[in-house]
Amino acid sequence: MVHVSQTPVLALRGVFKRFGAVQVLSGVDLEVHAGEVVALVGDNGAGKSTLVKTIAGVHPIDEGVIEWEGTKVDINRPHDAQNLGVATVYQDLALCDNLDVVANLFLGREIKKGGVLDEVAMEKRAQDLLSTLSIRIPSVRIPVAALSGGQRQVVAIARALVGNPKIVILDEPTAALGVEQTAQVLDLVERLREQNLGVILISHNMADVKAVADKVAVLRLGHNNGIFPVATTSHEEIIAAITGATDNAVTRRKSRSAEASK
Amino acid sequence: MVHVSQTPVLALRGVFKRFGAVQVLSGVDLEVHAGEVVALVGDNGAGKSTLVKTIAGVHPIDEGVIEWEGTKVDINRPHDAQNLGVATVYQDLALCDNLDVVANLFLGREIKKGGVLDEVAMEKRAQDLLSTLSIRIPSVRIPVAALSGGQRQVVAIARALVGNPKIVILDEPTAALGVEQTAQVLDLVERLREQNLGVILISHNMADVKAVADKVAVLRLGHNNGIFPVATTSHEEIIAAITGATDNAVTRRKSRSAEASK
Amino acid sequence: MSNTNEASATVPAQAAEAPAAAAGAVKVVDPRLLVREQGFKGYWTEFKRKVRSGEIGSLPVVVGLIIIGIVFQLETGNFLTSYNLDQITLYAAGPGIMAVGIVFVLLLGEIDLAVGSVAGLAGAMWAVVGTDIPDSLAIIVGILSGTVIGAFHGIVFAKIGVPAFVVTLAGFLGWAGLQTWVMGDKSTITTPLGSFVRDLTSYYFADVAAAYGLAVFVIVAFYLAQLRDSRRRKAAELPHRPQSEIILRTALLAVLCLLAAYAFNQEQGLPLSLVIFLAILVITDFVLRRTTYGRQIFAVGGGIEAARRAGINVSWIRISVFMISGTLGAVGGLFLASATGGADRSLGGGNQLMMCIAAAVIGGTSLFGGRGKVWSALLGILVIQSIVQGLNQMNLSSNAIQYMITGGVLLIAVIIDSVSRKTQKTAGRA
Amino acid sequence: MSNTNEASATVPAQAAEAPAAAAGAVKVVDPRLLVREQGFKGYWTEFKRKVRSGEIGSLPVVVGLIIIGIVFQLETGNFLTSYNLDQITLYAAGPGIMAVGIVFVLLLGEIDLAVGSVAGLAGAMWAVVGTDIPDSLAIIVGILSGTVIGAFHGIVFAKIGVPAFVVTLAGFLGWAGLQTWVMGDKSTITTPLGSFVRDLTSYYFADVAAAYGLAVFVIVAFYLAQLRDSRRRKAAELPHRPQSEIILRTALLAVLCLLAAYAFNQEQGLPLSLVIFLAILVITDFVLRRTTYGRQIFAVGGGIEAARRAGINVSWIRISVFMISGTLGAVGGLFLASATGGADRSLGGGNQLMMCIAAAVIGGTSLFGGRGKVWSALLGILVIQSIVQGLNQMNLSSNAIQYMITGGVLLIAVIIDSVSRKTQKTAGRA
Amino acid sequence: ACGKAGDDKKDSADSGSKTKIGLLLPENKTARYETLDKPLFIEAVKKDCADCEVVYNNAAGDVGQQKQQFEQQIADGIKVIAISSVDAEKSAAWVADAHKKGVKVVAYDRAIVGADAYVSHDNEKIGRLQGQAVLDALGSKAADANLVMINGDEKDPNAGLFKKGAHASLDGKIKIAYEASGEWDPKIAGEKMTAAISSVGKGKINAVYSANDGMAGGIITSLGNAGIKDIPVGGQDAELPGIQRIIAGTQTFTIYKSPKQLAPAAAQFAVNLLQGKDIGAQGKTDGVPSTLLEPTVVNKDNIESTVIKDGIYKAADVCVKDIAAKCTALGIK
Ligand SMILES: Nc1ncnc2c1ncn2[C@@H]1O[C@H](COP(=O)(O)OP(=O)(O)OP(=O)(O)O)[C@@H](O)[C@H]1O
Ligand SMILES: Nc1ncnc2c1ncn2[C@@H]1O[C@H](COP(=O)(O)OP(=O)(O)OP(=O)(O)O)[C@@H](O)[C@H]1O
Ligand SMILES: [Mg+2]
Ligand SMILES: [Mg+2]
Repeated sequence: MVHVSQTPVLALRGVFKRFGAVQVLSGVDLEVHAGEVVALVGDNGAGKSTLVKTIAGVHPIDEGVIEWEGTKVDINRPHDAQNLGVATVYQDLALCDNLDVVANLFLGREIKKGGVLDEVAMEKRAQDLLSTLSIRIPSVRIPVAALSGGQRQVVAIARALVGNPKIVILDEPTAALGVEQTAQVLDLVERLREQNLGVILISHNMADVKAVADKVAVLRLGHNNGIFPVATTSHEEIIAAITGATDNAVTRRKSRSAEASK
Repeated sequence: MVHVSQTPVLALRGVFKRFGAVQVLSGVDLEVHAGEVVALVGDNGAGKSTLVKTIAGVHPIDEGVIEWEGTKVDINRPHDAQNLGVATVYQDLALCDNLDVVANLFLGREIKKGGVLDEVAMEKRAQDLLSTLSIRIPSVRIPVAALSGGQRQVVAIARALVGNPKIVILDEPTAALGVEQTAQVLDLVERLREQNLGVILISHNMADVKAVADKVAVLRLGHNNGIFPVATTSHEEIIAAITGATDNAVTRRKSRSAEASK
Repeated sequence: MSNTNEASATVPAQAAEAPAAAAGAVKVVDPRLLVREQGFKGYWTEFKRKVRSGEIGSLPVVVGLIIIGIVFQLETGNFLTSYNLDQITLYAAGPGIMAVGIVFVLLLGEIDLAVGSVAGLAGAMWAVVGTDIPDSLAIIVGILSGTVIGAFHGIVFAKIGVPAFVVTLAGFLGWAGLQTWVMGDKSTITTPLGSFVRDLTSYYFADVAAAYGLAVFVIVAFYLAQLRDSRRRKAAELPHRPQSEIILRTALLAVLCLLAAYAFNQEQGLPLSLVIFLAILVITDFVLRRTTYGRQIFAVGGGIEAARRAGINVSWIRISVFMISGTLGAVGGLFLASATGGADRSLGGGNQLMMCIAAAVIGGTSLFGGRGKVWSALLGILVIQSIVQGLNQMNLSSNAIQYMITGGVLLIAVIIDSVSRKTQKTAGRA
Repeated sequence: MSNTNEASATVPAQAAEAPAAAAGAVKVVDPRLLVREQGFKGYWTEFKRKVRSGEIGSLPVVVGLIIIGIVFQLETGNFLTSYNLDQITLYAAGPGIMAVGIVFVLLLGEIDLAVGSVAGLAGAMWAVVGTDIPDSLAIIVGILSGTVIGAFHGIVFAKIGVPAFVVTLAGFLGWAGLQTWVMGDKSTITTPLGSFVRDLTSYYFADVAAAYGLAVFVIVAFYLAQLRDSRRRKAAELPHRPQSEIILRTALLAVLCLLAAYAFNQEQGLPLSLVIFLAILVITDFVLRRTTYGRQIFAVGGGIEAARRAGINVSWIRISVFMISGTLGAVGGLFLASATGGADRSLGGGNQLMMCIAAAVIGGTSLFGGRGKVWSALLGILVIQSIVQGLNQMNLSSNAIQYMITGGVLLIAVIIDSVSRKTQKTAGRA
Repeated sequence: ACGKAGDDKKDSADSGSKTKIGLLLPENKTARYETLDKPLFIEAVKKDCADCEVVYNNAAGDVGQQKQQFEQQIADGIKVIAISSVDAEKSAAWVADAHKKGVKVVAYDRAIVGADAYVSHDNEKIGRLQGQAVLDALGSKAADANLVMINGDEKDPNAGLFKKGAHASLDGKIKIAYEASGEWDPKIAGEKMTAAISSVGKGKINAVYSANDGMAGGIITSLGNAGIKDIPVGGQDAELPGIQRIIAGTQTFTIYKSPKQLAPAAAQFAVNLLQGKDIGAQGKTDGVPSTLLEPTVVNKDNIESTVIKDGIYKAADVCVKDIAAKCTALGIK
């Protein structure tokens, strides 16, 4: 495992967030160090995406503190987070459907030459970026609305790599990806760690989590429900923390299939 | 395994589909029998969702034949497919963001009493349906725009169960689901098979595919690339058919991790 | 059709027949949902929370209406009179009915710019054919001309794919031209004495019992409907309104209705125009909220593709909504003709269209589809017509200033509304 | 700001420094993409495919324009004259420039209903202050009043959250009122003799060389730009236009430009109004397609939330776009004043607004944001102005019929356009 | 209309047409321009000059459109244009340009500085007549009567003249309790009337001045709704509904500006200008040779001798079922 620094790059302390009549996050804590991959897991609706969005500035927090490299910061809009060095791949991707792949990749960080957009350079870079992620796309000049689910997801991931982030947040990045592309993304996560970036990875796939994460933070109904080092925790322990019970649909299903195969 | 009838419920023969300058499907064949779970797999952009949309009537086919219980049918709009008995869960979910959960679940198949919407009955049914799928939702009267990714996906799946389909198509139904919900959906697929329905399941998760599917149809760059019985085919064979090569990112990643653990 | 739907919907085969699944079932409702405390303290805290997070529906507009009333009363000294209430109702009916049609179109996320011209044309048709055929037939011809034009708009929009804005823009020009052409060499055709159109804005149910009777009927019907709904929900173990809240709401409504009835009885009684306008509101509201058709309108407004995939006939919904808007436009046109004493070449022209759209929007119907209710037409037109009447009464030296003030007040009304909705947005309910 | 962006964007640290990943790389371009065959046969098959699937851009409008020309020529016998071309250009400049502003707003998916009133107010401001201060200052005052109003609309819309439709609707009423108020007791202020505003539509570069010179300049600039782009793409191994296609396009443009230049020289020479209109088109087109700012406008029009998350300052984009639209509205107002001989109380009123919006939409700019180009303002206004001129010339007995025909022709123009786009939609490129 | 475009235009531009006369009318909201002025003008031209042709355009209230039409006619080689301008001040500039090209202009109904001839009813005089008619209708009660004035559209310069004239005869002789612009729109006029009733009080309004008959329609409907009857209401234009209301007794008077006189006078000027004859004006207005026609106040008593006699309306059209009896009583047939 890579060296982990003392002050975390990003720390959340007691974060609360409410939407209308729903208290989504209640006093959540989280720390991410440079060169560390933190997996954030939890049941559907646990509040993972909401937590990520508060970090990314999409929804400002109601209460609590966000610290960046040890100092308290206010993140009120996505621009703030980007300036700090947070790159985010959202679960809903947040691409501009009417723009083509190149324009989406560089949105907000266009390559310019003498103040004018340098389309040629951007198109070239786009092709390089996408081929690193093993994806085939009919043409990089096609509007993203015409792409398949996986292709869109890859575009969103590639977007996060343009620029110089210190922390990369990936909200279920491999949900729509094929086996090969998933492998490439896991490789990518490992490369990001090697480059000493902090990574927050949200995933429902325990195999992926165990493959790349250093520690696993579990969220349950908007509360922290334990932080586990990956190396020393079993699959079952994590799932029990997620569902809040050892008897759940997963274990029941397992035992049923075990019986059936007997 | 359940009894499989002779004429397939649904058969595609030589289906072609082009979008603008992209030939997405080239002569695809597929058969689904009652009581059979067919997994449709393939790389990102292989054309799986497009194939499903042609069956569901979202995009009419350019060439080829669709047969329903042995006779040729024309499917030009979603209504046609629904009348035949096709229920579809789309990859992009296709929910009406402004309507609440109940309204979305029953859209197009509202429960009525004396010609007037019976909101009470619908709300009750909605709660039952959702609890079968182990999902917590702040309130069934919340607009679906306010739901988490997984909650939305469960609503879309539950939608497909209202009505009396003969074939259920699930396009990556568990992509956004937690471990427990995924297990419930797999259970559900098995229950559908027991009720003698045909199921088309698209998934990138080989474990899930192997757990519930009877046969696996592989699509590659818009062509058929083999149909494999699940029982007798290995993981590696399927992945090789998907990526079109035995040397791919997945195997490389595997061998790397194997070396590392040595 | 309704029967098959009912049948298929009541058979939840797979899910219901699976006891195994029920074992793993969880309660659907999230434990994090904040619930209201019991008693009146509960109402108050919930009300405060709602105001803070902007879920207050039409409250800002109602408050705006009250402020407008008070300001004009202070300015003119005789604004809050029963005569003015009567007159505002009278002039509001026509544009209000047109605004109801616009609400339907807005719910689809589209716009109907032709509604004023359709009103004018319908008035002209009625007046011109009315010289030759019986009045009742002429009225039908006038209204049907609106329906046909609406169908035309709808077909060109839904089937050919021309943006509704453009179709109705062409209609805005074209039907106004046709109106002039239909009127021929007459610039005004006075409403004949016996015509029902004359009654539309001049007939009153003079009997004192009429106004009070209607008021009581509305109150009782409201109470019973609420009560029945609450009972049914309770029986089905769903969240329901407590008795106390129902009584509170009914009481508020009762005060409003009885006050209005009293005011009308001070003048000539219950105006027929109000009865018709209310009937249209109640019917359209029922259609939108309680029928499959209404549900489908909302669905199309929320997302065409999702609606299409749910098997909804999007084209038909679009065409029918434009037919409704055309029909209501024509009905509104007859009210306009009634209020001005006859059909004329400028009927439905000028700022009429803008006022109708503004009414729908001020009342809270979204321009982007899928959100709104027909009552917003009532609220909005009351706001606008009150401003017009008040400013007219203030007798400003120049119409230029009057226009500026109208623009300004409209803006302020919507700003208040938007600010409250903005809170709502940051509270995550966009 | 542009510098930092450049710096950060050119460092693809992670991806580029990872040789391991490059090993598994695939060619990004999909093998299923159908490519054009070489040679002219290739063009033809591709053209046929594009027509079938509706990817033909402005072709329908251009064809429509040609049909309109032919029909009126057959009807009146003297429609296709250089005089008419000159007149159409002259009257098209004002509304055309206003339509450019509307294109910007439409790209955001919003609408500016106040543009006509702003034009009228700007004309009034210029005329009224022009009686006291030098003409050039007065012109600046007029134009700036448009900018300020635009900023006001933008701020109320972007910061307070009032729908743009409503803000500009209020503006539509309010500024027209202010215009009348500014004009005071004068109903018209005739343009003073020496004023530059008079020149706007009456100055001609009479020298034959001017028109031809401009034409040649445009042709050469177009050719060089295309050539350079193609070379750069070729050097970067990206798909590029072959030399033959560039020459074909340049030749088409050349024929058009030289014909127009010839026609203008038959009359009084190259009109100043055309030069200014073209300059505005070229500049705005450059801004939209070649700058970060333009890209951001498209992004906001395509999806506000996605744009916001990309770190774009959505409020600023909105405010600035309304400022542009206000400014161009004001400039258009001066052209209108110039064309009619002075500012008056009804300047910019009537159907002016609808015509400008129609121009933008007919030219192919989407009402739903994110799709369109400024050239659509040129094409659209040419269509509309040709119809107006042609109908005037046909000397119809009644204006009613003229209105109806205008409405009808507009509709047909858009129907052609929509039908072609419809094909596109079924071909999956919505 | 065929032939080669280019030549056609050049010919006409050089020599000019000896037979074409342009007629440009301002708007089409009121019916009179298209149903009376235009046909009467054409008829009169034909009478004076058998092979003359009238080229007609209507500007629909839009100055820009009218300028375009004006220039188009000049470009088409027309040498005499009769124009009723949307905006008289702007037209003055066009007339100056037209003169440079040898084109003569007849100002029709609305005065234009620098025109070659001018025919009109005197608008200020109309206002004075209207005011006087109100006073006459009230008789001795005028001194302490409350009057409501609904004027025309502020944007229309003529409306200003009517208003000025009316004030000239009313000011000081009656109390003007409420005054506003009805924008020439019956609905707006009606709404203003209700506001006036509300402000002044129902029983306290003794007379209403309406600048034209169209608005009078809306006003009378409002009065009826408020139950106000039998007070003098006056208009202008002698429109058919106005005449019918006078017979029915809801309106008191209207002003009759006979296009019967206006159109032929203008046509005669135009033909004379075309043929280079002396135009035969009665006098000069602001330096322009002019003929000013007398408007007439029409009330119950002189309907028969004015609009019916001139053939503007047929008695049968006026006396429809509702008012047939009253017609007979007034002796209209
Ligand atoms: N805008 C909103 N308004 C109201 N409630 C919201 C809103 N957004 C999220 N919620 C609620 O907050 C809870 C948490 O949502 P969130 O998207 O963070 O879940 P998640 O952990 O990402 O789940 P998933 O794994 O399904 O993506 C859900 O119950 C959801 O309904
Ligand atoms: N509307 C469209 N217009 C043009 N191309 C399209 C359109 N829809 C899909 N495509 C192209 O068709 C191909 C297949 O897309 P499809 O969505 O069927 O893939 P998929 O197999 O479902 O992939 P994934 O696993 O990523 O969901 C992609 O290359 C995509 O770019
Ligand atoms: Mg999530
Ligand atoms: Mg897919």
